[in-house]
Amino acid sequence: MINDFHYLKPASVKEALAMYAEHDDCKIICGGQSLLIVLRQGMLAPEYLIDIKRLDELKYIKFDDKDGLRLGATTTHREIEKSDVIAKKYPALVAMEQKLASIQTRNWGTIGGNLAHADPAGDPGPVLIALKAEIKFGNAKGETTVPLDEFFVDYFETKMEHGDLVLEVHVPAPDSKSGCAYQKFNLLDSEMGIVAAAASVALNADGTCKDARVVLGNAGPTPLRVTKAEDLLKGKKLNDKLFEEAGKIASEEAQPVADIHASEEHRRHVLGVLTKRMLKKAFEQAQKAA
Amino acid sequence: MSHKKYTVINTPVHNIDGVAKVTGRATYAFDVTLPGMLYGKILRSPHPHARVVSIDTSKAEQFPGVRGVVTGKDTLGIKQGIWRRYEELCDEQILPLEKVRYIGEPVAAVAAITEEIAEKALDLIEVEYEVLPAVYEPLEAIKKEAPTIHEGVERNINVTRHIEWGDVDDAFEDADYIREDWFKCSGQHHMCMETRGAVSSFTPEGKLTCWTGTQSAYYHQGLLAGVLGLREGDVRIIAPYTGGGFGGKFELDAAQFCSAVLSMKLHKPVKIIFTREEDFIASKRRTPMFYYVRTGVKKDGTFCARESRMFSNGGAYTGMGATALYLTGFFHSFPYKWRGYRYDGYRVYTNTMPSTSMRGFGAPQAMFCSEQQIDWICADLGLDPFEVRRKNGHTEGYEVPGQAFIASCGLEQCINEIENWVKSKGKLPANRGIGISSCGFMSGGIFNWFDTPYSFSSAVVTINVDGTVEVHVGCQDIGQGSNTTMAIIAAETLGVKMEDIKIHSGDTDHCPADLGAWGSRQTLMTGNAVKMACEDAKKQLLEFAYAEMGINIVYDLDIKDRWVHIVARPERGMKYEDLVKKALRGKDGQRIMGRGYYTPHRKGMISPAYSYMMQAVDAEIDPETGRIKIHEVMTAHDCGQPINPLGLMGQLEGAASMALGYAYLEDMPFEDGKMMNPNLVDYKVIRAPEMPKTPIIEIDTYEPEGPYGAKEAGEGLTNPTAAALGNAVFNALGIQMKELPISPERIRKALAEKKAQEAQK
Amino acid sequence: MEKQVLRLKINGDEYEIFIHPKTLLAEAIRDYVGLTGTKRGCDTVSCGACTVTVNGMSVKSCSVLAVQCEGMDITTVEGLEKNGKLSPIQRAFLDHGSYQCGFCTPGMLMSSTAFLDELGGKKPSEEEIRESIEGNICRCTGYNSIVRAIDAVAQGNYKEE
Amino acid sequence: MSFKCPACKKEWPNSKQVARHMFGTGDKAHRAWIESQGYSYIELLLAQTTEPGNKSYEMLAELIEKAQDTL
Repeated sequence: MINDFHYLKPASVKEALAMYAEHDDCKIICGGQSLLIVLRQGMLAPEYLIDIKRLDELKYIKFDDKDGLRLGATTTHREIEKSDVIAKKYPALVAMEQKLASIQTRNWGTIGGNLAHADPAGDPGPVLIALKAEIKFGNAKGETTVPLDEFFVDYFETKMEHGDLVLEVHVPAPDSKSGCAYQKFNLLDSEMGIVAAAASVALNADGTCKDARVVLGNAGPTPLRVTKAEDLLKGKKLNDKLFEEAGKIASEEAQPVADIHASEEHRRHVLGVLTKRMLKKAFEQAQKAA
Repeated sequence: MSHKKYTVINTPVHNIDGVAKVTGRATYAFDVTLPGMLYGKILRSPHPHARVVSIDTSKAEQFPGVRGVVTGKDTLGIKQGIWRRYEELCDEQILPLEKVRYIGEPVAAVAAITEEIAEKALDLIEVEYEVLPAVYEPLEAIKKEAPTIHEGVERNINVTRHIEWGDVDDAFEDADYIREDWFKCSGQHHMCMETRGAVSSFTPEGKLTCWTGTQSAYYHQGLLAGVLGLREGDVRIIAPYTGGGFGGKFELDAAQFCSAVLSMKLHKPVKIIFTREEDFIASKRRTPMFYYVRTGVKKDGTFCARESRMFSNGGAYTGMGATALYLTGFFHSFPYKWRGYRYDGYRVYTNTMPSTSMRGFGAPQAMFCSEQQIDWICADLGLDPFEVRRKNGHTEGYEVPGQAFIASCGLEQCINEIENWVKSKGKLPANRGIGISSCGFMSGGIFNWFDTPYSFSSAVVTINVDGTVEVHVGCQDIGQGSNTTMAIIAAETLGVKMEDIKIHSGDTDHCPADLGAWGSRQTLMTGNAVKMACEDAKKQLLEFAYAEMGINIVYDLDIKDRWVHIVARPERGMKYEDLVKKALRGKDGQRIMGRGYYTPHRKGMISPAYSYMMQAVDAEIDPETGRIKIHEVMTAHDCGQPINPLGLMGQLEGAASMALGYAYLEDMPFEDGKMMNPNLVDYKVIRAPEMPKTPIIEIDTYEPEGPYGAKEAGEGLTNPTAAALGNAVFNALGIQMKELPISPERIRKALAEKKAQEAQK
Repeated sequence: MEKQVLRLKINGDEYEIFIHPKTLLAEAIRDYVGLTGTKRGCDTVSCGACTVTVNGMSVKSCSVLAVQCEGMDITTVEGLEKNGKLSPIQRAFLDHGSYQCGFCTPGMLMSSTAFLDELGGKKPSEEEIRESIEGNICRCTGYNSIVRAIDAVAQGNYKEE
Repeated sequence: MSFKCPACKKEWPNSKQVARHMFGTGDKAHRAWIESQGYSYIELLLAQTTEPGNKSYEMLAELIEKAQDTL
């Protein structure tokens, strides 16, 4: 059962930040798709709850070819899923959203809330990191922007201090010859990944690997970048053998925790398989890309 | 104009409660609110096995908003169980006085003005436990050194069941090939969408009314009366609508008992609704089973003998588990002819939640072992699985020695249909396989361990002046559509239209006793009672028709579509409505009332009739990750004469989804007696995207014992699927799955073992 | 921890209720407004029995604070029937036997209704239909009869009456 | 000839059936008789389930045959 709290409903981001600064024992609710479960389990019992769901200032999807994509924090998953420009420029993002929980959750849940919740099994993290996204958060005093892979620090913990609010996610414009892919391993389509892997590949004109990213989901306290695997690929002509190799590294580097759904060994193994497959998929996209 | 055979049966009709359900008007116990109603919550044991030293409820009682707290001391301390005939099997005190035997067992209950206050008050109840050593697995619990869970029960063996026919050892002598295997079948939760719950109201007249979801209002009336020391007639069970049952809602549960005890103490209505977590940890589950199976066959695939030993994890109490123990043993022989068959089943107490009946009633476990082993034997001997099943399968007129008589059997047609379907699929791509499994099921059990003097089913039919019909039955519509089925049978028998029929069920004050909705009873048993009652009423009408129409006595009269007519000359007749009015006048205004009942006699040990089916599962496995994708589930099914085609289809598709869940998704892992996934995030139930197409072919047979030739449909189809998937995996990857559920990790493990073995060769 | 007056627009009617802000939309609808057609089957936003539409979007009312929905258009299963006429999807459910125990049915109907409205006449694939109800658990039907009903409406076989 | 159950005197055509009947019933009276012969009912049951064959039943059948004339 949810403990009582004072409900605050700011009319602007400015007001929201002021309120947040004013109250110590205070939480932000936006879509609340994760928060309300936590509150119900009594794991959190804030004295104040600030509702930013209706802050339309933060509800936007902007794209231009130089600057790339900018997502306001209160943009819902469903809005991202249904955006034509994102479907055109970042298909992996849409594909990920289509498999994120259920339509009901995507209708109400927001990208900012999802990232702030920092669940290592969350879907957007790995894909956005593979796409080299950065995240902007701010408080009453000012704003900070960090690369998303530095944003997550531990289970359900981010760089944000008390008073900080996620404002925007920025995804740079995609490379001309690049691709990105994400897949989670689960038993039911609509559930969180037991483990997951995202990969992005950018190619030089000569077809060699310009850049690559491998990011694992639910394979540690935060979305996990496997730089060793990335370095292995950079500069090389990519092939199945390298992907296989990268997969091996990923399963070694991963820090998955066993539970009733899968042993540590199985998680490591599947992470290797997914990494291999996603790299290949991203590579093939990059080759096709104009 | 012609005299049609059936005008209602096997025509597509809407369920009679359909509109109420699609408009949200259907009210469940979950929705019931009464004036002055209090809300109850239950305090549950955190220990798998402990002596309750003391319970201090004073703080909780003083908490603002709390109206009362009850513990075992407020009860009569009666040990209850649904096997009333056998005292030693009535072993459960809800709110126990001395010992708790599983995590989640109720120890106290609070009633308050809000649910929230009641929940807060639970924390103020101080219970002192003396923790005792606990045991969770049957093979551990039978060891000498294992703790005793029920005083005086040696080695924790709760019940044993033994079945044998023919000279088993002699039959094994004749076998050219003998195969032995061990299997481990997991538990499964009923996971009804409506969690268990009840609203109880005890009034100064000394009468108790309980609104609750149930599969058998009469059972709950009897059980509640028993534990509360009331007369059965002073307890009224009202089951408005029930949000699913699947075998989990006909034993007395803590919501019903605790709300009743609180209401009797406080003289106010009390509502208790289980949370999903409570429903998981403190209700009941499908019985986990360990099977040893030894089968002997001839070179040509003729079955000689089978002997099986089974240990089931009974959990803390008996409940319906004793029945599952017998049925799994019987259906383990099904649907084949064995010269010699022997089964020894042992139900073992453990410190886990009680296990009980669930859709299939022990048969899905039995089939998982039997049907897979048959395919492995075929592979070992290079035989054709279809041929072997045809060769040994039941046939019409066969008698299972001392157990059952098979009056109708469409097994061979089922096998032929599935064989054609599988052949039509041709060669499959790599890592994809089709597995088959045949089976059958009962149409209601004939055992009376509830020890009631009432008939198994009864019905009362009354015809109103305008021709509308009141049908009072004790059967329980839990979503399977029994009310609609009874309406169809009534309309057909009386020769009226569906809209003329009103079904009254689920209220023990107005409906005759009936054992309820379990073991696939109702179409056959209550159906027969309804048919008999309608024929009784119809006869009373037709007497007047003969007189009124002044026709030759040798003519045969009938009613169809509200037209009373001569069978041979349908155009000669009169309106049913007019006949009813005339008959009423003729009888000095006496209501035209028909009575019917059904109790099976001389029908063997199990059931009056058996359905047959064969199923094929087309599955694809990702050999790298072990993930399973089900492409299609094809079924050929013999349920005798279909009564309600739409309902039949729904039941069979529903069975397939639940059975697929059992086969590869649903599991109930325990650690130190604690269920590890008591929520719908971690307990995986199949959802729409995973659900494959499930085409079904109906095989027409006629079951002489069933109403209009009908028999079981809907429960039995939970039986073949796990085995069929196992066989699909075997055919796709050549690995043998001996443990449920068939998880990605188990598949990978089996693949690794296979590799290792091949490396040795 | 003050209670507050909340105005909710449900099925076109304005309701004024006095609640604590922690009240979930599902609780407001069932316990304060008394529309018990909306069910609840879990505490983990898993089962979808509590699905209603808010401004035409399907949401799980157990995962939304009632106060967040002030001024929005909420529709529950009771709102599908218009002056005695069942909606196309309700009639399709009847014809296809897309319900059994009926406990998940209100949520299923609301998810399907939102999905069909979003389609705006576009013909969906079977996969899209299945995904449209993946947030709703049904333990009885095995979903296929529900999929057939949604498809029948999407194909235009059922008109508004 | 027919065989009597040493505990309840029920009759069966052969001694193995009496043995099955005794295991199946397994109430105090039937257990007691088996114990009186110096065996543990439970031990015999478990033996019957843990290895193939039919050892316990055959053994009990023998005891029953021996006991017939004393009944």
